Amino acid sequence: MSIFVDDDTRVVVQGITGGEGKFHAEQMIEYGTNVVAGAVPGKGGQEAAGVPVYDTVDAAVEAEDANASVIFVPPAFAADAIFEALDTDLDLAVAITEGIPTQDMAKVNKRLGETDTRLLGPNCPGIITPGEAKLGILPGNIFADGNVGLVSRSGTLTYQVVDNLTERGIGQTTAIGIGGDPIIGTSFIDALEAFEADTETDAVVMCGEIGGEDEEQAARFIGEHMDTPVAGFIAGRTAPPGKRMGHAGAIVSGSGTGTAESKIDALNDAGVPVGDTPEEVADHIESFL
Amino acid sequence: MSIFVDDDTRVVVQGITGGEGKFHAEQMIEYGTNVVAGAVPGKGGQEAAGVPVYDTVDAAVEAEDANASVIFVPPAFAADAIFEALDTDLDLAVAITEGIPTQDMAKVNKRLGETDTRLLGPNCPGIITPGEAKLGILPGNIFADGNVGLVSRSGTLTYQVVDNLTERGIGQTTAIGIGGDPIIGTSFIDALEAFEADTETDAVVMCGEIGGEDEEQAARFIGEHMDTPVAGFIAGRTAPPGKRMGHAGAIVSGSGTGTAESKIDALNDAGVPVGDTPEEVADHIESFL
Amino acid sequence: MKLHEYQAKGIFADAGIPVPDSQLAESVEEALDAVDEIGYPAAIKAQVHVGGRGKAGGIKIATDRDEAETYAEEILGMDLKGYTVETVLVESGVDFVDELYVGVTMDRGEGKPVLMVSTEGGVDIEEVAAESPDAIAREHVDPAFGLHPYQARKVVYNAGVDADVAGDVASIVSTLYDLYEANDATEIEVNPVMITSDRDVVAADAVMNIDEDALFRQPKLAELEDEAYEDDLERKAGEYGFDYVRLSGNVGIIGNGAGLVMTTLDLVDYYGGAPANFLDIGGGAKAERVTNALDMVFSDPNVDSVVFNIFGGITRGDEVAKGINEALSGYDELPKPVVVRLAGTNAEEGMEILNTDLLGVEKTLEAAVQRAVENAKEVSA
Amino acid sequence: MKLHEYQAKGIFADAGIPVPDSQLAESVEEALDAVDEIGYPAAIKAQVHVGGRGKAGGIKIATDRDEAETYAEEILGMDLKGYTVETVLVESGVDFVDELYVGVTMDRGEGKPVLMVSTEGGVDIEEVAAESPDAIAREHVDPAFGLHPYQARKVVYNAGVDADVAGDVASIVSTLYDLYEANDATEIEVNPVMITSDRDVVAADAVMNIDEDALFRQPKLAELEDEAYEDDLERKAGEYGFDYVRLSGNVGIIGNGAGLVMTTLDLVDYYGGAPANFLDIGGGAKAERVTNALDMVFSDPNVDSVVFNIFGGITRGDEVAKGINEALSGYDELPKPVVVRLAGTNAEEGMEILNTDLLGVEKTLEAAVQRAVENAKEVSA
Repeated sequence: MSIFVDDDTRVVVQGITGGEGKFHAEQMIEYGTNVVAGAVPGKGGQEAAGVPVYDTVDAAVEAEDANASVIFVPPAFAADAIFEALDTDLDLAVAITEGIPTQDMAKVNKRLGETDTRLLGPNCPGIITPGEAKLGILPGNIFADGNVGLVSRSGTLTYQVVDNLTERGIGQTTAIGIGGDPIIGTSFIDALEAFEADTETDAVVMCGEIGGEDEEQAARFIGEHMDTPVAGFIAGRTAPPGKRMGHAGAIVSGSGTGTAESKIDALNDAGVPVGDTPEEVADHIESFL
Repeated sequence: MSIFVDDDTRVVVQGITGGEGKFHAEQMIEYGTNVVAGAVPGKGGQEAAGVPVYDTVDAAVEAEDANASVIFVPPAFAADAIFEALDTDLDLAVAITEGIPTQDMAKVNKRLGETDTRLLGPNCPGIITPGEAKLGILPGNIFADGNVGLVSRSGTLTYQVVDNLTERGIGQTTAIGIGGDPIIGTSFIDALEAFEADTETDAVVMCGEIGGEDEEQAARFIGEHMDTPVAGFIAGRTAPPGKRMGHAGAIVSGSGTGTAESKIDALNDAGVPVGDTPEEVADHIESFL
Repeated sequence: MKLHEYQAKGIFADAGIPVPDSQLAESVEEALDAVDEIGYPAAIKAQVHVGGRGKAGGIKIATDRDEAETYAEEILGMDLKGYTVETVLVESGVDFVDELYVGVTMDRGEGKPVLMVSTEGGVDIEEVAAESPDAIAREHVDPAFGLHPYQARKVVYNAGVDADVAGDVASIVSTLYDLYEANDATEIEVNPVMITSDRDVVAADAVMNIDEDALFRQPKLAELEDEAYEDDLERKAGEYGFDYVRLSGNVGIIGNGAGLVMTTLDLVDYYGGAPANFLDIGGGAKAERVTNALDMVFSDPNVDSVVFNIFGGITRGDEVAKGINEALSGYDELPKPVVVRLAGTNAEEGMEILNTDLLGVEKTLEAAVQRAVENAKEVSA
Repeated sequence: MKLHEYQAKGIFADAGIPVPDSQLAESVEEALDAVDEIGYPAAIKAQVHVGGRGKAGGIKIATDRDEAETYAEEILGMDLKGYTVETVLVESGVDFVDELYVGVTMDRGEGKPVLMVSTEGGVDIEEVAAESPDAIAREHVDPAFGLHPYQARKVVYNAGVDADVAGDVASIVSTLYDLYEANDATEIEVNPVMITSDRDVVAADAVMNIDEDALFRQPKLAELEDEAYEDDLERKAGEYGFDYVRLSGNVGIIGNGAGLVMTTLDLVDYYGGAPANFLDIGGGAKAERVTNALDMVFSDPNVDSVVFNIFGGITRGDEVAKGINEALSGYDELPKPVVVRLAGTNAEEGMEILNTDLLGVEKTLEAAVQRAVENAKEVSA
């Protein structure tokens, strides 16, 4: 089993005629993902990455019965693309775009509360259920089918941890990058809740980082609601306050909220071991299995 | 019994220090309504119509445990006053103000969908449960306690019909003016549904007028869901298309939707007799009882 | 408030929507000067608030100066569904290959603005809506968020607009929505948006109605209010602050509250008369407002008889009667017979003190209307 | 992006928020000229992005010319928590009787902007928040609707602001929210808003941070970006388009992806070193970006050793290695020792072709970091 995506997922790629969109659509298809259409205004009737392109997401969903979207649209137009996706009652929209203004995302967040569509991201690498479907830009070859779930705010850090797991022969049910922005559609808790409910997921890796209080909330959720063991990692222990560490969301506030220490403490309080290095995370997971 | 208001209703009056607000607050109190507070920014700590005034509705509700509001605030500020009322989780807000821009009301309407508060109006005379509570500007003395419900888009037309009923000794459970604007908080259907559920209401008068399609929808509702007999009246049979007949909502569109004929036909189709004169409406009601 | 085509087009042009070259003319000479400058073909368009101007002969296309003169003479001063044409818009004729309909209006049922686009433009859109509703693509706008750019594209693509002009049409839709919001419009309609042989898009007509309740925050539009009146009595009503609509009958009607006044009109009709107007004087009925209301109906040459129907409500009937008597104090004799009916609180006391030397008084609405209808028949007989 | 106090106050003043008279000065003479014009008392305020400037000696109130000279000399050129003060704002001293805190920021958890008002202004608001959270009134704004006027009033009344100034303070709150929205701010803070003995309200300080991701639609603010840099290396990183943060250690760090770079920093610390910087070169690692990244760390005098950690992902390791080799082609010898670690797709092929004459290569992140830390110790020894 898996969470959020599997081989029944039918994907429309927004921005499929752009460089990134086309490349990754091809990569997704190569991985075996069921990419059924593209959506780009003004490009309706064309073909890209071997699938038909429609002018609107609505038309693509209607014609190809898609139930998920992956969004490769530049930051200035990305919020609009997300609104368009949310308007078509998809099950899942994955926003890869980095650099969407936060106030745009606040508006998107409001709309999210009015729909049943799950948004993943933005500023995320996407989601993969190894051997079934890949929505996003994750490098498929480092993943392996297995029984560990992974949820992370970061892309390459995810790859690092997955690499450590796969090298030990530990595969994954689903790996999810929830994104490095301050306002994102799917939280740690959303993913953890789904992993807890997934009968094939026997352990979960949660990679957090500085900024915000999502990890603290997730820690409380784990303590109160999860039987599946979780191992944690928190990036940014050495980050100074007030500085944005690459991710728009990775910032320790002047008041000292959002520190790695606070997150690590919260996880430890919930019985979640936190690795000092990615290898240690893999050690903890190995010990759970 | 009654609908929406009774002697447990605890009322805050927004705009109680203005001429209209103060006069009608006094009238409401004189009628026996449980007016517990006023709310006017900058007037907190004062007293008006014998009740304490607070700077915000929030503070008034908090301090005096109000569960309903009546809004006497000029059109330019009225939508803001409604938003303020909706923000405090009241059971009922009654907006008397006439002349609120329609686009403001479209925004209010959106918020309404997000709250559990009922909005009555705007541009309405209010609501009265004879002998228990009066929220608004209706002349209390023409009403009598009884078993007929009344719902109307118009103020003085309501008085006219009530007068005809009361003179014949037919009293009312509750009478509701839903307002003459194109976008209003409580529809005919909302009121009809409540009257249908009210065990003491044995018959209902519904006074519609030209514009929109609320009466047609209400007619379908009556046909499908109501056992309580309804008598109708529709004002504006002689109104030319494209002209606003006093009420912002009373306009037959150029395309011929919103005509009195269409509404009368719909009501007749639902088995609702429609009077040619207010007296005839009273005749129909008398025949039901 | 309805803007004239030329006013709406001015607003469109300022917002960057392409409109044809045009000039306003109030005389045949001005029209010819305009057409000399603009060239042929030129459209000569009556500037009155009447739907279906074209069918009614209010729009003609001149291909030379003689035609221009003939048409200008025909249209200026013509009676178009009861309105006299005092101004024409002389406009460069557009060589079009296709016509679209684009509109923004408030969907009352949804409580949301709705965008509408159809490739069946240039004809009566109401007929299109009635006969083939699917020919009109619709997109509702959430009033809290405002228009999302994708929605303008979506409604245009859903309507089946040709791909090569879809972007330009979406841009017009988007601008129209902005104007709708910024100007507190209740309706904006461009029918047709013309597509030229060069695949340019041009707004060839313009309907723009403004929410009167929002004029307080639209000072520039409020300035246009006077120009927007097409009737001296409507202008006067605006000055007096009355809700007023002029009709074609001979029974003048004054009352308080929109629903009750409409009912009074309906009863005039029901009892065989013909209402001359809708006039709502609002609450209270203070002497000054009564004076102004009487001035309105007395100065309407169509009015032969008047019915004055007031439901007192909170305002006591005796106070209303005093206001009426005070307003009558200037008259020795009324120019037209007036029947008054008071109802509500203290109505009997009020009717007792009414000046019955000048007024007829009736106790019920039905009786008052019937008497006013009879009076009108007598006067006009 | 953090604006300087004087920049933010300029924006406030343009929006109608009362601010004290002030002038910018870059030398003692300019400061004295300014104070001569503005009069006494005058505040001399260091313009650096450092919290708690007052406590750290970066703000002084001069009551005469001698004091002004002394303070200007003290502050100009001083080191304030690692930043050199190059500019001071000379500002008319406000005779205040009360101080408020007013702020607008994004509540990440709620995904909504939040207004904050407290009567405990003029002190460290973080301490107030920690010790008596009820002393700060909060009001969330729905980002679709924007600020409703009642919300500005409500947060002010809920904070317990004196009735006679509540309206003026609500008006400042409302304007600040407008500025927050219009300028894509992430945070606006005025601490304190001063209330004078005449009961006027004045914004005596100004913090305004802008969302860097929104600068593409904030051209005026983007122009301020250069002035906003306080460090030449940060400026250079801006030009190169890198996410870069300068730190105080001596191990330079280059990597791709924020989380992985942060992790590399953390491991440097974990293995006993001290990170000199955060530098994320993003995806791909093309030769030009590698060249620029090396230029960044090599030109930082604090850096003694470098670790270069790339997780290839979709970009294959051999391509990354080629990019690195190409970037190194200009060097006979590297100015500082560099350890490279490649991971992911084709990482081994990549490591095989890396130019090991110039670079150290390690297979695991842990080993690479440990070696870079050792290198740094050797160099600095």
